[in-house]
Amino acid sequence: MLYSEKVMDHFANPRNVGEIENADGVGEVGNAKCGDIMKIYLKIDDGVVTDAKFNTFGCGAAIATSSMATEMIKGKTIDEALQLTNKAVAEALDGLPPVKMHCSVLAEEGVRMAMLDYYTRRGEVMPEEYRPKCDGDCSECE
Amino acid sequence: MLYSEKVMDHFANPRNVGEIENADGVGEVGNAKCGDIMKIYLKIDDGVVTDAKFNTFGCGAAIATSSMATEMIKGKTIDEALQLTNKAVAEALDGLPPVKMHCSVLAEEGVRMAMLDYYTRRGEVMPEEYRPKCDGDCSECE
Amino acid sequence: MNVYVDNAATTKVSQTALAAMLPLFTESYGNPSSPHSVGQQAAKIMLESRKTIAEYLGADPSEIIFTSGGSEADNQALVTAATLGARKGKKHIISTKFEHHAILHTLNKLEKEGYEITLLDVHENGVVRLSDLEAAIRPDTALVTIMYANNEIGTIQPISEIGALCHEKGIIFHTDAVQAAGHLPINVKEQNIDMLSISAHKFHGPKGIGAFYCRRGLPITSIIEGGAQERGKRAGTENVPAIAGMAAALKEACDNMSVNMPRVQALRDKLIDGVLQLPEVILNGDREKRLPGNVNVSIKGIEGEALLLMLDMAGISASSGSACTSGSLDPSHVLLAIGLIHEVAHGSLRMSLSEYNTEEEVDYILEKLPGVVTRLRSMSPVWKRMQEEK
Amino acid sequence: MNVYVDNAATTKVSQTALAAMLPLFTESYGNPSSPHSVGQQAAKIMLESRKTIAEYLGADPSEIIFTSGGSEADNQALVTAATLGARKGKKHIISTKFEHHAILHTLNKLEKEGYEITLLDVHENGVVRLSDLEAAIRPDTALVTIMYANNEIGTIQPISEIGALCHEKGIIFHTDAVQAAGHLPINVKEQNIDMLSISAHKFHGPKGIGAFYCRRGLPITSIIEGGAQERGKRAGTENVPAIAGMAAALKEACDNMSVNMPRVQALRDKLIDGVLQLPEVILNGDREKRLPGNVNVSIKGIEGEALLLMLDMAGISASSGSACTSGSLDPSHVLLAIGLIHEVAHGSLRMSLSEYNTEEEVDYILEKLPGVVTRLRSMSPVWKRMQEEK
Ligand SMILES: Cc1ncc(COP(=O)(O)O)c(C=O)c1O
Ligand SMILES: Cc1ncc(COP(=O)(O)O)c(C=O)c1O
Repeated sequence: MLYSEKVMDHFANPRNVGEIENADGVGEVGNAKCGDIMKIYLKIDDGVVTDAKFNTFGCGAAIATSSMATEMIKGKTIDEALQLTNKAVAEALDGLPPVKMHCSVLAEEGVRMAMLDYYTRRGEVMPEEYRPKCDGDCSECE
Repeated sequence: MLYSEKVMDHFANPRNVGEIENADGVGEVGNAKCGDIMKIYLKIDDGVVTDAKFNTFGCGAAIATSSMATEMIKGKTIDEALQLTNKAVAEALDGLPPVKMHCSVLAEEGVRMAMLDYYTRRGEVMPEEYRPKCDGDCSECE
Repeated sequence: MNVYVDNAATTKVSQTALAAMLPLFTESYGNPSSPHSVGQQAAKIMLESRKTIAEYLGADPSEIIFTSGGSEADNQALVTAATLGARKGKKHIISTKFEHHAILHTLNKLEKEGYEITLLDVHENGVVRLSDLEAAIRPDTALVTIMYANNEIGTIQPISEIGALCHEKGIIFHTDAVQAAGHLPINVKEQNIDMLSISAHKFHGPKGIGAFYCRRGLPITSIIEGGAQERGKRAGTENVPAIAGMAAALKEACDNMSVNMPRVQALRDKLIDGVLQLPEVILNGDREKRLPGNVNVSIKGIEGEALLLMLDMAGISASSGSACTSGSLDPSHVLLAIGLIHEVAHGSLRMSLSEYNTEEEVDYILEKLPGVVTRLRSMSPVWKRMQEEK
Repeated sequence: MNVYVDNAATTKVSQTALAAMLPLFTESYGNPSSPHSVGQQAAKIMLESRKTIAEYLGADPSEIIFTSGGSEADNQALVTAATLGARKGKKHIISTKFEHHAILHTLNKLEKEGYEITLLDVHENGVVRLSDLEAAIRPDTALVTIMYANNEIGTIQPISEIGALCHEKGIIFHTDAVQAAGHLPINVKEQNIDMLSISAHKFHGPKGIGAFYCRRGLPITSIIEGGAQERGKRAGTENVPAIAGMAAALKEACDNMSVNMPRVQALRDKLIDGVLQLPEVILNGDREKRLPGNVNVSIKGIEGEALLLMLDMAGISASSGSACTSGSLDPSHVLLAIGLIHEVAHGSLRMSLSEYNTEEEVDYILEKLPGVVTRLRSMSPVWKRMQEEK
């Protein structure tokens, strides 16, 4: 199979699909030209991610990584959530095909982009190391 | 099948195999280098081929054409026998694969070579047009 | 229900083709080059197969070379024509922007070797215009290679007319007929085709076998050197079972074409009409000049691979020109060639029917597709934006 | 009785291989590039097959490219190595006089492109000498290609030693293992092999499929351009049924090698001993360094094709290096390479056994052969002359 069972489960039954009204942070990465756009919504209370949702245009892996990433950061502190790596997302999904690893990068960047929005709205400065490295436009990387 | 039924019949049950003691004409064409040697023996009485025999080292087609050619000239006058063409031999065998047509040439030349011997033994001159054109060494032709 | 509508990718082997193949694996398994009867049985079957294939293409058996498939046939055709051209100092080749990669990548290779390549536009409808071709022809044009029917959007090209124009100008005409063979009538003589490629697995024959038709009088360049098989033009022990399977499949497809074509076409039209009922869906490629079994639509706001996976979960096997299905960055060059923007190209869905499909299956697709589309659109930020922008 | 002893030409497909293939024609018939489950079933089988084949060659799955057979694999290996050599300014290639035509004709082509070719002698016994190889190596030698075992006379070459010598000198070593695979142990790493070609139909797998092993780190040149199959190194929809059949056949042959090899070898030795009882018969090729199933003799005074036909009438399928079986003028280049004169080469008879042959069959051959030989000799002017000259 192209994807692991875990990926297929998160694709077929994605967790946290939707938008959060009055989100505390929203981030969008990727672009339709590349075929993947991920939009992450965060609700943050007292430094804890109390809710996370997503909307994704993209392939099976893009949807599954969105689902898994939002799932993984829910209930976590901001610091913990920022430490989410694409590798961790991929591992939690029992791996991704090599050509699909960029989807996990997108998920990591999506979370960070939403966090950046959260910091910005509060007028705070996001720690340099966690700032999104790219906007998910793969054609700039590869 | 590579060969027609007729060819296979003349190969499996060749007619006129052998030598003629005190033959009136003997001719050998071809060479072992090319993989085909045909030796034709003729008994000629009153200008008529009363017997014809052959010995052949060669492929299925070489044996079948020897068999057919000797069969075709038996009972014929010298003139008739000399008019035997390779085409006629091949046709009588219901055709030969293109790569095996040279075997029928060998048979025609074999008969003529034996006739040349007959003429020579009698101190006569063989009509120019029927003289063997080659000794069957195909490497000289192709 | 399991519905296979990816027949342009590959087909199920027909029972007729399989039956032709089976005895050749374990009974008449000889090497056709062997003079003994086990070999000659195989040689005989190969000869008959060659005759059958030639007959159904309107060619002479001596003009058929067996290859390992459509790609090899395409490669050999182009290399052959290029070699012939170079001998006359002609090094210009005309093709189209939406050929199969077996053509385009071989043209790239030839370009590196000093050939000049012109790729014709296929316009919005995916059909080459004769006037474009005429304008592109130069005194040094050696070859025109234009596919008979496109593999993604199914558009059929004006092959006879292209051939006639080429012959008028003394140019070799090759057509990649991989998608056409067994589905559309072919007659190389009547259609002015000098070279043609087919691949058995596209018409219910086996994989790994194809044929290269090359008009008598055009000396063939071999791309696999070795033994004297195929008159020295294609080395390698002949794949007799597959050759017999290809002949049986081509015969079956062509003999039944007059019945199958209208039936498949009706299914196609029903499917197209049904899918176009969904909002923001467009048909890719000309509606009329189209393979009997080809449906290709862009479903805006969603991405093709996700669509395929969801359809797959519903038992439907289809295809997409989305980059995500291939792991590359750009979506199908075919969809870009007909002018689609990237995001729309990403949302393409190809359903390619064959005579094995039924109306029930089409109904099933039309029942399942809307839900899948709605579901994916409901989580798509692109779709939401499109709705907001209205 | 029907006795097939032409297994070096091609073999009967084993039941195991056939069973592996059958479901892939009509059930898991998908295109392995398709993301849907019908396609992914095929992809999975292809992956497993690749692993199996790699394992039995001592290679990594990523080092295996599927081709349409031994000839294509040989062509691709040589073109790849030549391309790599040219990049470093090395354009000298060493091979032997008795390689298969898939090698020799590709070398001819490379020679025309400016490569220099040295063909080593194989001496009377049909075995390359390391000292000859060592002497032929030059600073600009890019590639040594020497077959593992010869297809006509069955002689086995000192592959590991050749490989070691090549590696010492930084030269790529390719071996055409088409006759060896499934019959002799192969381990590319232990035997210092950089590139290797196999063909399934020589070990009871299907025709039309082979593999090209190319050591990681050696960039492969593709000879069939097109789709991204085989990591872009070999275009064309993969022949999944045949790939599965090849894997099953290779596994079966290798798993049973320790049992089959001594058994086939014993049959071979019995057959050789029996045939050598006939007057004026010589064994071609080294008696010891010999494929387990290969018998090749020259029967003086008779011509090979006639012999084959007579044996065929007795139900025995064998082979000959006679020119007459191929319609060419010269007998086998292999037999000439080991120094046979033309007339003796014309009288050669190859009987290639496999694990499917029985002792009963060998007895049958030994019962029939003498009569056939006597019959042909009795009408042979060459034989008569030989007798007279005594
Ligand atoms: C030694 C050797 N190399 C290469 C080949 C070519 O293999 P194929 O005919 O499968 O292309 C053969 C057999 O024909 C062979 O015996
Ligand atoms: C139009 C076209 N040309 C060539 C090919 C290549 O054929 P194959 O994959 O059999 O080599 C295909 C299919 O893959 C095709 O659709």
